[in-house]
Amino acid sequence: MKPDVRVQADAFDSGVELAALEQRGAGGIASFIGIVRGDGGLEALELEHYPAMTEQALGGVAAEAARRWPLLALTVIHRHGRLVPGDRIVFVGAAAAHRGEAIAATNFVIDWLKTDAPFWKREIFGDGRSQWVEARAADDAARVKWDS
Amino acid sequence: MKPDVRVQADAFDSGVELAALEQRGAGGIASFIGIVRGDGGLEALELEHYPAMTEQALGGVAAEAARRWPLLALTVIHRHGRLVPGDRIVFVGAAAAHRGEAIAATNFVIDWLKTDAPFWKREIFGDGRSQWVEARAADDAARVKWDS
Amino acid sequence: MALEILYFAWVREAIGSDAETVEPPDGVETIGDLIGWLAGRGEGYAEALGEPGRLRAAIDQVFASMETPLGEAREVAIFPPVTGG
Amino acid sequence: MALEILYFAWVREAIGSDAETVEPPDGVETIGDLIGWLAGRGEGYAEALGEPGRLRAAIDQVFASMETPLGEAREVAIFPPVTGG
Repeated sequence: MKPDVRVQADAFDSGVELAALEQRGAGGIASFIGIVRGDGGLEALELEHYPAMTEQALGGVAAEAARRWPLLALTVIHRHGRLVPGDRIVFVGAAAAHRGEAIAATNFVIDWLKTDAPFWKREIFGDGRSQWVEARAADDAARVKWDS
Repeated sequence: MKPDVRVQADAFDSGVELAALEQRGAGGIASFIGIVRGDGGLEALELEHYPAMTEQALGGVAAEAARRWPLLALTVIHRHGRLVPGDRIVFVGAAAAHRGEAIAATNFVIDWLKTDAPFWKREIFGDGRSQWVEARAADDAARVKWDS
Repeated sequence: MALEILYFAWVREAIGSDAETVEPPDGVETIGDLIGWLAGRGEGYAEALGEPGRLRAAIDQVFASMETPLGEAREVAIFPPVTGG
Repeated sequence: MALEILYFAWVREAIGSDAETVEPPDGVETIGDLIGWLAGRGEGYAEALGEPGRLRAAIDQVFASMETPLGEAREVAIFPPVTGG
């Protein structure tokens, strides 16, 4: 099983990704989709990344998930560039014989992306303000639990 | 937020269900899809249920999930009747502002369905054998963890 | 008291019926009592209901334990542990 | 040794550049040493690099701590904690 890992500026279609996972003979498919929210007058999110490192880092976590759980398929997509509220940022989907494996692998990858994937978000508001998003301690805690 | 709970013989489309959840202003959408596997020569799965109890039981767990986590949307679909390998049995999807809430609610509902929804599966094999699926202790353990 | 009894899965198959109306005698006060009394009604019943530890039940569409009193129950369902999801 | 340095997010903005090639002097042996030395190069550098506790780094595209020796590093990236996902 080779994970399908993509780092791209282009939009993607969750339904297409899910349908592909459903055709792999799995008993369970878990997925997570992250979407830009328009809270507090947010007009856009700019995602900067470290191209030489990003694909290798995402490929590394996908390979680690495939090592920990017997997966039939794993898809990880992360967008960069300028996104607006309602746009999808990230898709993680895993297919496995049993539900526990698909769910655990999906949660592992999404927790990991928050803390170990070289992306930085800048929020741009309708009133002209702009700020870099700060890392959250809760995300570090979520990530650390997979180390045990 | 009123959960969307359906117990039906008809097939459903995961992509359509996911797309509906994506349009609720959420930051995160988690989903789980259960599919009939063709292991060991399985030809069909017959799902019997207790109609007077099923919708009320599923509605109860959906309401409990909505009480525990601030959800923007929750969809629970469970099929009954005769299904063949590749058919979807169950869909659980949750939309929330933050990923942790969507993921936890989805996992809660799927664990609960395994142990507390009045469905019984009969496996029918290509060689004519047929047997009722036995409940698994692991499912009970997964369910019990939500009681704490 | 007239009680509607429903059977599901292999319990239904062993008994050969998915529902019946019964009038349990005095002394049948709990789900466990009811199952014990029904088990004496014939061969299929004994096969289906002879080991209550393998069974689960609901009173008026709510899960109930073997010790639950029938009370004002109108519908009792008897079935194996569920296997949905 | 010539070292390619990359800056991201507000580190890049404060320094006003996304990359530069430097030749650190003897005694600059770890990521922490490198950041301390770069911080002395001017106002934007001091602002971006003055508090190493707020920074993260990678050597040749692999995360590294402040204590990691530069060794044979060819590319060092300096950036705030990541906020992807």
